[in-house]
Amino acid sequence: MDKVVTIEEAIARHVRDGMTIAMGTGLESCIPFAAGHEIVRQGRRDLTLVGPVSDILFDQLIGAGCVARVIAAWVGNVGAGIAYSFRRAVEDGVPRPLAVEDHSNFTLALALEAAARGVPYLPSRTALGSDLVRGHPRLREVTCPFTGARLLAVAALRPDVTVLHVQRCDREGNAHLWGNLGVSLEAARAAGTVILTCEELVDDDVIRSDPNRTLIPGFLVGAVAVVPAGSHPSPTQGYVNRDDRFYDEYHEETRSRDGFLRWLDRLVLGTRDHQEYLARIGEDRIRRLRPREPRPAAPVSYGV
Amino acid sequence: MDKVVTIEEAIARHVRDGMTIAMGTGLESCIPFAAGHEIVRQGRRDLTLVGPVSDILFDQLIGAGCVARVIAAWVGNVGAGIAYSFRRAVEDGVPRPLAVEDHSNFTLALALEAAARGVPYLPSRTALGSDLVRGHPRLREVTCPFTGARLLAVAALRPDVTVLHVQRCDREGNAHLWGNLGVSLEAARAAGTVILTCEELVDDDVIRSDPNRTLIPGFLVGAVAVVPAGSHPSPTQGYVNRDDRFYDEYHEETRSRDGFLRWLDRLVLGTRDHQEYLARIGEDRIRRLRPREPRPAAPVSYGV
Amino acid sequence: MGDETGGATRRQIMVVAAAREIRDGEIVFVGMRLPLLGFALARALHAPRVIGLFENGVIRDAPPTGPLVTMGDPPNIAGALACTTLSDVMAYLQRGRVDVGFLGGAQVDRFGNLNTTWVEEAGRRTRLPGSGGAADIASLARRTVIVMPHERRRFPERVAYLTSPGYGTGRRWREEVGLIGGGPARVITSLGVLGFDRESGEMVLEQVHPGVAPDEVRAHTGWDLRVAPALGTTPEPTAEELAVLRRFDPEGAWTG
Amino acid sequence: MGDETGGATRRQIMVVAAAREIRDGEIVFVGMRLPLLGFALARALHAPRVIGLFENGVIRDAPPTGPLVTMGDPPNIAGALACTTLSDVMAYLQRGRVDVGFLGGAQVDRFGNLNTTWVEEAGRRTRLPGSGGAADIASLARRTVIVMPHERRRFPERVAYLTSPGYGTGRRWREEVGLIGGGPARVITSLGVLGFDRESGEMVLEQVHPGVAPDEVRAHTGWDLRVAPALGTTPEPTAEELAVLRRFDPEGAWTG
Repeated sequence: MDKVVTIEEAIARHVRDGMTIAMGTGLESCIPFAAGHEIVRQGRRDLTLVGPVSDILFDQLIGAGCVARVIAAWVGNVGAGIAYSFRRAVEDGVPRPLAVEDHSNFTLALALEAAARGVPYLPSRTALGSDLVRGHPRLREVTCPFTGARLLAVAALRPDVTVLHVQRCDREGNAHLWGNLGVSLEAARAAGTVILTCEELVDDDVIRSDPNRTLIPGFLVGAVAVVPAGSHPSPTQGYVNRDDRFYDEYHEETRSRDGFLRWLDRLVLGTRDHQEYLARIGEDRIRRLRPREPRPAAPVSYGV
Repeated sequence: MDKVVTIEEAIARHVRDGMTIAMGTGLESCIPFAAGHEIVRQGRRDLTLVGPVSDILFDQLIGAGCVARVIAAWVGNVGAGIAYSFRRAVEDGVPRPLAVEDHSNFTLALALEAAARGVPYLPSRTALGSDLVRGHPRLREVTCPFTGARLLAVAALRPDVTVLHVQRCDREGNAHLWGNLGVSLEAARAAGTVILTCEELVDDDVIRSDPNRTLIPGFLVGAVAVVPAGSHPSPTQGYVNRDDRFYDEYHEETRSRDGFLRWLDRLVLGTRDHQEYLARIGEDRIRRLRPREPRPAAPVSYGV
Repeated sequence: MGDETGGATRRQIMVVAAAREIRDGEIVFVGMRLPLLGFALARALHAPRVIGLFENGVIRDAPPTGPLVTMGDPPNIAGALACTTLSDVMAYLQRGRVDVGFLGGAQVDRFGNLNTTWVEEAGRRTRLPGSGGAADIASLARRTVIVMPHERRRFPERVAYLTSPGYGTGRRWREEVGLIGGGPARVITSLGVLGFDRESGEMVLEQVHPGVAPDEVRAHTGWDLRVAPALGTTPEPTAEELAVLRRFDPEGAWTG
Repeated sequence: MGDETGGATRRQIMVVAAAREIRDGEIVFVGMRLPLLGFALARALHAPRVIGLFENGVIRDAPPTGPLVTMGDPPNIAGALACTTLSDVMAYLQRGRVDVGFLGGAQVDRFGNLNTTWVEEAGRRTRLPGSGGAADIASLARRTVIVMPHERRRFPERVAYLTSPGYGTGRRWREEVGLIGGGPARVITSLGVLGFDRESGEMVLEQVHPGVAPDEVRAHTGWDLRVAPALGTTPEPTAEELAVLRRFDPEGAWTG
């Protein structure tokens, strides 16, 4: 089944008010900014955002008023430290109050993994004695039925939608990913459906030539949108490097609520789509983020 | 640290009487026959063998008297059905009694995975109500602390040594694997140490050119032995195909205990090493198992 | 098993019946031999969007081109959609993403429970291969289809050892023990096609293969087998189905 | 922080002290900035066989060649030994394979507990980034090394929120709550190097950086800080260490 649609259609069809959406699951790379901006443009509300790192994409959705809750292990600006919209929402309820379900990276990964595996929880040895555990809806101390050891049980977390930005996939959503994987695989498997944005749409044969690279099988995927540089300003290995300056500029420009609103208007609400967003960033600037030094993987044969 | 040794040294150093050894973790492919034969030649005793599929390699070690216990989900001859030495050991105690810890593929995978993750157990929803669970030392019904659901807890199983046959690795044991992975990754991570046999020893740069292909990091590995066709008669994708005839011949020749002992003498005890084993199989026959149709993976760049 | 009925062998009829159990777009846990042929047949004819999972970690949207003895054979890897771990495909199963799983066994009983662990005949215990992934598929797939030769010793009233759960002791048993998968939907044998009663969970003969009488099936079954009031006859394989089958099993190794 | 002491900046001294905590052949959970520089320095000098894990799933045996802002930057991926998932590297940590993990935070207290979640100053709560992987590293690494600027508000007697466990309320606490990792071994600050008392689990000043008096450290600490009887002075970075540092941080972005 051909799942290729525009990113606008993908968001319109699959993301509804009140849903739980996992994004930024690669941690600091492959963050699906283009998809997130489209969620802002379409005015979704009351979302729960899930990601180990709640980076500036989450900050943007929070500042735009789309978000009721964040489930994350770390929140901020991975380039410059503070995420001001997040702070304003948590500390002052601006533009609306924001609930936060705090995790460690591992407990968040385990919550997604439990859902991905179809079990209601997974046990771990992390975070025992931490204040993270106190009154936490998804963390509970348990006793091992075999050894009597104290363990931390992490309850399953099942996003309605996981959005991933990937290097390449076919029209069914069978996707080749490379680089650090964060919790992307667990998040995809845990979710009700997956939206992929990709740098390149490739023929089935490319995918089938290297099945070990297919880390997301198409049967998990509901929609595929071709969005080159869709992770900007975060990097996608082999396709676009990190735009460090962008993070610093965002930091400066969004210190005040007014500054944030101007920023949002200029780059998100005031752009029709990701192409227009990239045009505002500047073609030259994007071109300079393209890799200059190729690093080809050594050949592999599946010969029979 | 250079870990390259002969397979004889690898077994001599790392495999001792009474140990728990995981092999055949790729299921029907990449079974480390050469390493197993060397265990027979060195006369190890009282081993516990672990593998989801206890194929004819296990049958050979059982018939040779090396094994006290098998922990497996399936035992037989993947080509021809029955594993006669296994049957003789279980049913008649010949050449010695054999204990069997029965599993399903998934419970065995979970037992290894629990050990790999450093937790004493993992919960699942499989095999509830099956006779597999009755009186099983490693399976126990538990109740989910969040939902109250009935679950099957699978206790950790930590092999002393896991032996893997892989396509290529560097001198530290950083290994590139491709094809179906079975429980090889969990078994390697669970084990006290790992012995790798490889088709090809490659330069570090080959490994580092494609870090997503490095499924076994060298820090898990205690020894690397270069043993081309070390999985014969099982296949290693891209290097050697399956020797179907061998499985049928083994089936016929080992129907009787005498037949087995003749087989063992001819191909294992009567050969000094894997090269001599391959010579007895016949160079031509091995050559015909080499892939004729190359199936190259599509290029990937990690460019920066 | 090699008996001809009309133009088709019993095994061909079994494969065709297995293929018909697969609906388009479904995710199928495939086994070797007859189920693999059933997958290939369904894919070629009425289910072009079927996806097949193999327990060794292989995911395919098309059958392999070469002949296979095991699911780990190189032709099953080359051209796969994805290759991953056993745990990953089991996780898909446990997550409820697998629509149908195929199973076989040494014994199946009145409630669709399977035994592949040991049997006792004439006072001697024979050790069988064990579960493999069967207990997992039986526990976790949304439904299962069992494919077996129909012999009395293979169809006892109660299995000697319950390796892979069907409906246990009756329809409510799965829920009681905590199983989430749906249980067996069909048993396809060398003599007919059987379903399970919605109330009791008991096996019911629904179709006989062409030329087979219901009493013949009952005679080869170890309990008083119920027969559906509207007993049908398994449709003969069509020329198209047989042509595809011959393409995947040209020498009749599995269906001759 | 930019103060010079002899020829080296305080941050250079901190990085060099951090590097010295890494032994050859160890597996290190690396963070960004100063710990990453410490890893690079150790690898270049006394620990050529060190392996570094990053929580996003990257495993390296050598520092990246380009400058990094985050561990997900392309130069940290290219040339890595392995790229995998966050869960996989956390599993190595939980399996006890990680010898030492580096941590920082907004606050560290008398028993080495860290807070990166929120602080309250002048009646206003400030929300901080949270744990990230810190609670996991603090719970599961065989030992940890904490690297922090030494300021009184960052060194309270008791953290406002215990994000990442040190010794809790004392040396036996970790065992009581079920933690398996060894806990903090060192705190490297802008003023000195601190250890933990074997009996009580309390932080103890072991070394002061060149030119720093013990009373200065105590004045910047929010409790009555114990000073080791054999108080030492942090060795000055050697010319070789400084040369390597300049190679990895040529513009002094992190150590200037």
